[in-house]
Amino acid sequence: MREVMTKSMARNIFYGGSLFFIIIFLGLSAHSVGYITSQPTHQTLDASVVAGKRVWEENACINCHTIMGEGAYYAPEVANVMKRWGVDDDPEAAFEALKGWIESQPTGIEGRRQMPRFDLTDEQIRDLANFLLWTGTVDTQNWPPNDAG
Amino acid sequence: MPALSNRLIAAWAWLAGLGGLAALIAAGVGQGVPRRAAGAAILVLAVLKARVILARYLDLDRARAWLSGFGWAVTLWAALVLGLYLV
Amino acid sequence: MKYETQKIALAYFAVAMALFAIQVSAGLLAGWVYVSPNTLSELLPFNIIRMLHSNSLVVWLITGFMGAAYFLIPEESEREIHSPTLAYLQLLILVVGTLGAVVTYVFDLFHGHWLLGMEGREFIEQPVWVKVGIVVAALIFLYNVTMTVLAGKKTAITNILLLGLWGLALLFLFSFYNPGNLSLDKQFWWYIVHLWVEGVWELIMASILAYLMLKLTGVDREVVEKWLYVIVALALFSGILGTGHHYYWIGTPGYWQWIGSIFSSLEVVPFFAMMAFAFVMVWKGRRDHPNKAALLWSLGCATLAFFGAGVWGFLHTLHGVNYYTHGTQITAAHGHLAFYGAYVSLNLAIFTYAMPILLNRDPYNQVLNMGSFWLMSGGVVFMTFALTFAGTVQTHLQRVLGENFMDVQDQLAIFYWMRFGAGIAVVLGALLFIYAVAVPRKEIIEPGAAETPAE
Amino acid sequence: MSDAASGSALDDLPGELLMWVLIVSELLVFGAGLVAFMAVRLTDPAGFAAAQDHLFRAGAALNTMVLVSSGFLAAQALRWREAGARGAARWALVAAAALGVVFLIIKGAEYAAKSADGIGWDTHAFFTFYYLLTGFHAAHVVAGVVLLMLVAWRDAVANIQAVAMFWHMVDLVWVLLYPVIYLLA
Repeated sequence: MREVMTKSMARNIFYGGSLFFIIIFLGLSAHSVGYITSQPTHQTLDASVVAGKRVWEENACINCHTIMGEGAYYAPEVANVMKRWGVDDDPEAAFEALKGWIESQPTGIEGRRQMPRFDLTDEQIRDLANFLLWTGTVDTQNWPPNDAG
Repeated sequence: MPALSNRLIAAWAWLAGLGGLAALIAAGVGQGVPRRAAGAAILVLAVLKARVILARYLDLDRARAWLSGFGWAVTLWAALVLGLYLV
Repeated sequence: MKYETQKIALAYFAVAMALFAIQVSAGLLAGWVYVSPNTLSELLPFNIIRMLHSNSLVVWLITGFMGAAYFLIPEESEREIHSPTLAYLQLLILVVGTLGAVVTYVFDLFHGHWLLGMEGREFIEQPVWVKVGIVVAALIFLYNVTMTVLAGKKTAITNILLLGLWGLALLFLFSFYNPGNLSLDKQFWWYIVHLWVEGVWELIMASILAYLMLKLTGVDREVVEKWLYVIVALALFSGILGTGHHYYWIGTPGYWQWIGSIFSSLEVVPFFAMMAFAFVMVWKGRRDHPNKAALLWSLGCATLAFFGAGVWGFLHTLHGVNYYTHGTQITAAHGHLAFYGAYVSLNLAIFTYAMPILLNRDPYNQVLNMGSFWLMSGGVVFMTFALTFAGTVQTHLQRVLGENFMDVQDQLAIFYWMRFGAGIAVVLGALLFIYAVAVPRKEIIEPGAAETPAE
Repeated sequence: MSDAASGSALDDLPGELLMWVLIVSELLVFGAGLVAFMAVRLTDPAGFAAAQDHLFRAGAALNTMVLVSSGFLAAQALRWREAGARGAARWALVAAAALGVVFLIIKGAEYAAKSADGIGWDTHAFFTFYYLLTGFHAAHVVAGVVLLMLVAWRDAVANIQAVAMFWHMVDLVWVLLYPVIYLLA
């Protein structure tokens, strides 16, 4: 019987093909970085937004919430939360709304999911609000489909 | 130079001829060739070219069952594209 | 056991199984919080429980892979492991790092500290010092196994395994890169998460599965290794550009929708090939290996990986579908069956195969082990269905009709109860598994006895 | 797999089985991409037609000739190598690679002209597909040129056969892609 496949050729095709796809992937990755950094949102990324992202991370928010659909699925999406609250064009109102929300937690209502109490300074809350406002301005190809997130 | 394969030369001539014909038909769409018929003809020519490559370049004329299998797959694909083109 | 240093694997498997127990317990607790949300809400909030659940999963799977490498590399390369001391040192670093991470999460120590505090990006929440420890441990590991392989025989199985492990370690380096721009952050975060589970981990999986098939079925090495190359080629050809299915909605260019949809649709192919491979090998194989439980786990792994990673992944990978299902319980359903089928089962298969050899007690009681397979697999499959229904309802109510998130969640309670019930089965199955492989059962077996007494 | 497939239809396939796996995979990828292109076209036929008018059809027709001629040379090289004419086979492979470079130059001129007109991948859905599909194909041509040169050097029959198969696949994809993107008005 004829040998329909030799191991050395199979190996060569595997390594060669993988290299081919890795190169294409890296090229597209580089292009995507160029695209992201040329977006208007990259210009509006100020120190407060970056500090707010850090607040988001230090408190492990992503392990209950999703942001741009990624995270845990225990609590609502937050990339569009400011729009949902109707404060996406008013940073001061966004800050007030977020402060009010955070400081009223946990509700302790029986049978309701509880958000822990996070002891944040006003500055941290303002940064977090700015981060969420900024996230809401990223061009996400119209995702999520509606304000419910 | 050792001898050229006549079968390969014939395949090359077919591919060149069919490709040229498709280009001519496409160029004629503005000059009175009906658009829908041209689309159908261009896709038929594409299927024929694909079959020539499969049969001669990829040597599937030594495995007729595979040739007809690939031929059908390409034909169905072209039919799908034509369907999307004509609706 | 042909080589003395294969014994190293025992310590790794023990740590892995201990973390496995923690992982499923944390999962069960999280499942309980879903149905009874006030539980522990002040002492141990949901986000901490979930970090324990997901982090311990990742760590125990990797520890298991490393143990598997220490077990099979001596046999494949026909050499003792380069340095057993380094291997134990490496495990010590991993254990200290893991405990450090757990303590940091639970007590929220060093809040916000750049080096000691929790980092808070999903799955890579470990404090920076733990990340550094992981890298050091990985370097020790790679040095150790690479030296072993270089000195000995090189087979396709060890080549692919090493490639996978090197890729795993190198990609983890992206966890140190955290740009302020969330879109960039996510783009490279997926370099770790996606290129692990749908890239290099598949190499590790395929090579360990190939090793098991080689041992369990007695099919020619030549045949097994050719299949291995076909499978890993299909995995990387589809999986690398398949990363695009995570780049739909995070602020990356729109072309990823098409690249991601087309290539990730093909990601089902390598999983199908793995399943076909496993079954064909068993049919072709002439060897009647006494370790039936290992065979059951291997076939179960290939089958459940095909459904969990392949079919359930395909269900929501096309961007037109994903637009509505992204970030719903559909993702959770896929995640659970995919991880269980592909990587949990794989680890449990190699544990089942190796533990009797390491403990020098085969043939042994396999009924408990096989029972744990059905209990755990049944539980995870039921959980997957429950979450799939939950996700479908959620998608319709929340994404199509636009109902409020929490209102929708209240309507999903029945599915969360079902998931919790399934979780109990999984935890019991996991404990049964650990008992079955870890506790030696003294059985007097006549040499050549056709069956083990328990069968 | 040779063992698993003994006596099966797979034995009839000429050449390496894994190359055929690759050919089928690539046809699936490009086939799906082109069908998606045609489906999205339905949402905006006029826009697609207008966008298509920006394409350089004569260049693409010329490129068809270039590629099928290159494919001919690759196929001929394999025949020659099998007949023991190593020198001629090598030159045919180098010539095939050179034609691949010609293809890339014409393609590059086409992209440069688009760019000069201010057309990018995000100008219109048509151009997203145009760049994705022709760009991915061009990446294969680049790989093919490298591989052809490689086997002109390491000229074992099996090597030449595998690379010739890859090159014919690139051809095959082009004769299906070219009519759909450039000609279906």
